[in-house]
Amino acid sequence: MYTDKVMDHFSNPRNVGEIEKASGVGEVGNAKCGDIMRIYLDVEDNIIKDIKFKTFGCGAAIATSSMVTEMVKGKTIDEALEVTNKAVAKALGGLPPAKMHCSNLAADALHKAIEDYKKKLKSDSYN
Amino acid sequence: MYTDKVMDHFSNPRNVGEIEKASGVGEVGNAKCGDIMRIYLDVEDNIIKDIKFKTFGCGAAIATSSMVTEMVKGKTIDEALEVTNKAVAKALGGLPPAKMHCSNLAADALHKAIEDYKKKLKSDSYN
Amino acid sequence: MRRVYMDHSATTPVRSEVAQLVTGYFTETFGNASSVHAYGREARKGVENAREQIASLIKAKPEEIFFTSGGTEADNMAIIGTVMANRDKGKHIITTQIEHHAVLDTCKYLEGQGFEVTYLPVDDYANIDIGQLKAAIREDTILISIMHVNNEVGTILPIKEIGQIAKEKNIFLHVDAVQSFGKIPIDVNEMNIDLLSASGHKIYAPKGIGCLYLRKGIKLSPLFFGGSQERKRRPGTENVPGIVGFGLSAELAGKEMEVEIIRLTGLRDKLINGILEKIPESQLNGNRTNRLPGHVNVSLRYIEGESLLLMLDMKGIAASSGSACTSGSLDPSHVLMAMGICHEVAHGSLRLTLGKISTEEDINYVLEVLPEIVEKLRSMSPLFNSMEIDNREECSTCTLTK
Amino acid sequence: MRRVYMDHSATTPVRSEVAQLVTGYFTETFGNASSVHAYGREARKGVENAREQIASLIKAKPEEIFFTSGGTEADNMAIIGTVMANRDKGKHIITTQIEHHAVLDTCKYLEGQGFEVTYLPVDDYANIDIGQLKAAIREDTILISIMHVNNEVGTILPIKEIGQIAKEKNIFLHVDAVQSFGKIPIDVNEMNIDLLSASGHKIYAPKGIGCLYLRKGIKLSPLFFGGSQERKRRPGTENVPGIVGFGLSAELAGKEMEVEIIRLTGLRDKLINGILEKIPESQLNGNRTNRLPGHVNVSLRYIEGESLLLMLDMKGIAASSGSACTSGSLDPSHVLMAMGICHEVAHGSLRLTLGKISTEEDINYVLEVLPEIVEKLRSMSPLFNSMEIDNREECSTCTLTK
Ligand SMILES: Cc1ncc(COP(=O)(O)O)c(C=O)c1O
Ligand SMILES: Cc1ncc(COP(=O)(O)O)c(C=O)c1O
Repeated sequence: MYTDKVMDHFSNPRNVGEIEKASGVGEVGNAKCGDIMRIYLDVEDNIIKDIKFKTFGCGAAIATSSMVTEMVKGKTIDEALEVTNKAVAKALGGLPPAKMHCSNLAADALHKAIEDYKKKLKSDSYN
Repeated sequence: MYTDKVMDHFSNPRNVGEIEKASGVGEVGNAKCGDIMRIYLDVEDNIIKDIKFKTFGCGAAIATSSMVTEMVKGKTIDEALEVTNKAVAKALGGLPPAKMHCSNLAADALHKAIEDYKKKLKSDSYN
Repeated sequence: MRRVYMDHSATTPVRSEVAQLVTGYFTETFGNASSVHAYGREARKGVENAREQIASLIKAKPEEIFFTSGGTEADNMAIIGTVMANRDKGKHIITTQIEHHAVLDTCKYLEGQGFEVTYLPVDDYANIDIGQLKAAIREDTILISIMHVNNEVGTILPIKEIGQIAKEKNIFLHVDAVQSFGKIPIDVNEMNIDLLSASGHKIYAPKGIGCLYLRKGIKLSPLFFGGSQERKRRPGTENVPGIVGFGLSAELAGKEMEVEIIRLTGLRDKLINGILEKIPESQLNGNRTNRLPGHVNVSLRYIEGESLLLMLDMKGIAASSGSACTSGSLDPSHVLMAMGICHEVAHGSLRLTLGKISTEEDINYVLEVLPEIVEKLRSMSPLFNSMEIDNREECSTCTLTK
Repeated sequence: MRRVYMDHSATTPVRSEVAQLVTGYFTETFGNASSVHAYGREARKGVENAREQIASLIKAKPEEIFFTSGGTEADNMAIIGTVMANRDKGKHIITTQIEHHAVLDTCKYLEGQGFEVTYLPVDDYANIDIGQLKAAIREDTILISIMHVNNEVGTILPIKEIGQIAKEKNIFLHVDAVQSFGKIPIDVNEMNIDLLSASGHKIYAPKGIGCLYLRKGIKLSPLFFGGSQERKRRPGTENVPGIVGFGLSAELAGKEMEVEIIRLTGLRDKLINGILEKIPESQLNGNRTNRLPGHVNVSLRYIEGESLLLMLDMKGIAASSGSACTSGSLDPSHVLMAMGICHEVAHGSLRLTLGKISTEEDINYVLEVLPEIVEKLRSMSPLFNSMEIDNREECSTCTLTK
């Protein structure tokens, strides 16, 4: 069902956790549907210095969350914005068709976190 | 499917053959339906001195033919008339339900042969 | 690695006595049971012997047993077969919200064919209310189809009471007994059951064989057409090896039932108690005592079933879940929903079903491994701790499907 | 006693490679293919591998193969499934008079549901006339269902020509390939076949497993309802052991086909020639060359099939007959009737079908035993000698069912 890469990220997920004073936080999904992904960013000089996630969901949800954090850690915000759900799935060697829609939302969560960061930044600068 | 008794009468049928100048001959069934039984009688003093059969048909048809000849050989005509298809089947230890109707006609053939004998007797006596 | 199979409600291994018998019918007694010759007659003997073995387990007559390819086909044959053949008598069917899809989807199909179906709701323990059943009966009700044991939560439904009512009202009663057959006692006469479905692979017989018990005298339209096998009720070359295997497994199940019920009930309760004790915020789904021996279903909040199964699997433990991810739909198990369990809790459900091969060591192993896994998954879950309170509220306002 | 099995068209023993594989799936790889855990995933792998093995034998795509419980179910699924799903396009079906009951009885059922069916007649060799097929096609014809090889007389029907016509006219073509699958080449694309039925137990796989090939894009209503197995086309827990066994037997059949065709054709012709030579008033039913390798059907006049089979059986020879007694009805085989063979001759028909386990010694043994048996039965027959001439005339005036 799942590729070895998925199983690796599922069983040894990278960057699990929270960031206390995060520069941005993004969440997608809802518990009713069985998937929630939350991503925490620590951004400095437009670079993702640290990234953590917390995910409630199936194997694919956890693996994509883990994968996306690895893909963008150390990257610039702009680079991170270019990462798509599809790219995450590809980096994992593919996902079962049934999982492509419902559980492949990690990039969305990341983008939401970046949005949140940008919003905060704006309000900061106006303060 | 068949009882041992049926198989015995089928594989070692008693009284197969024809009687050349038979006192009476009876036939039932037809080739289209897959069963023909013909019974030849040699009657003397109202007693069935000899009886032979020829049968085209399934195992049950052959076994019932054989059995009926055994049952009435040496018996009087009246005794023979009391033998029913059912009695023949019973003497064989029973027949599969599907065979009770289609192939259990030996007593009918016997009765027809007796009828034929009686008719001949009548016409003989009037001659 | 230790392997622990705890998914006996999904399927079972073929027991060795049965496997050996079946293999003999593969290579030696391989005839077509409809053939006249010795190969055929030997095969036929095996089939009729199996029919007796199965009939005797449920106190039916051999000629009331019709072999099918499994439980799904038997359920369809029972329901579609009776309502189509008795269409002139009425068009109303009563069933429950917690039936297997083999019953539910068949009823849905029949709704499209002009029949009307009442899906009885269930309580928190997945049990129906007899008063509601009585109230649902109409002049034109022709069939009641209610399962004996629910496959997801193990609840045993009151078939005897239901049978009494069906008999009084002169309505056919079909019982999906796929999960109870061979595991707890069934008496089709005492329980007034008119039709009953069973499946071999749930009781250590091969997959691909099942049967329908059809009370003598009840008209039934066949699902499909062909040769005159099974008295035209179910055409097609008889699956002789499957049939004899099913027969033997039924006989052995009957012999071992009393002892197995006690043994499996003990193991089950140890497992339930262990989980509820060791894992905080866990709950039992279904009833504590009115449940199939060997059947455990718990919800472990804040985590999702599929990832739980995968982690258990990595530790060699085979289990199942009512989470959406494993049901292949967006919603979690319709059974848990019907019981009023909210989505989040249903997503975190775990079914552990024991069987012949289960041992006390298996239970101990699960009780050792499961808490660690739950903790690991909860530590990843955004629902745990931080949102605990919120979520609880969200959950309690979950709209029930009832 | 020597035992000679010559009823391979009825069923075959499970070959040892397959029996071994299947047994492993009984006791080791016993998971439910829909389960998430390792047991389930291993089972799933076996199922999908088998789907590829079977697809590759007929040049189909794996996703075009749907597993069923056998040939009868596949035939019903194909015919009922397509006409119900394509009802809006028309209501006319074309088939032949010599189909298996799984097709004929299904068509009869559909006639009761408002469909119209043309049953094409056949010639003395059980072959259809392509001109008659063309003439039978109507504006509202939606399905042509014609068998590849007739099970009773072994005739190979011109499926490629039929497929050409069906394609030109945009009509679905279903082929009952239960007797040809794995025995002679099939290419669903070259032959323009849209649906095809096959059955495992005819090619050394277990009974209770078969499949339907369904060309991608064709709509099909399922015969029954339940889980989402086989993409909802055929619900019910997958018969994993049967499926993997069928897969392997298909693959092996493909590998051995070329050699087996030559070997079985040789044995067949030796048997036919021997019988016709040694037994007076015997005739071959069906075509001399356009017939399945290993398939023999002769009529031995003045005797009846069942008693012939019983006598052969006592000598250890397993065969079958188209006589009424063995068909379970009052009439002999509808196939022989459709070929214009009269009742008496049909009652004396004998089918001897060879397979993997058949040897030259088997043929010699039959040629030694059969003439004696025929003589014995003829000596009991009131049709022989005395009525010989009469009977011939009666026979020649037999009304054909055509
Ligand atoms: C209650 C119930 N009914 C019906 C079925 C269907 O049986 P099968 O999978 O043998 O078709 C199952 C099991 O899958 C079941 O648990
Ligand atoms: C031509 C043909 N079609 C269909 C079938 C039915 O197949 P099964 O008996 O596997 O259901 C058979 C064999 O019995 C057959 O020979």
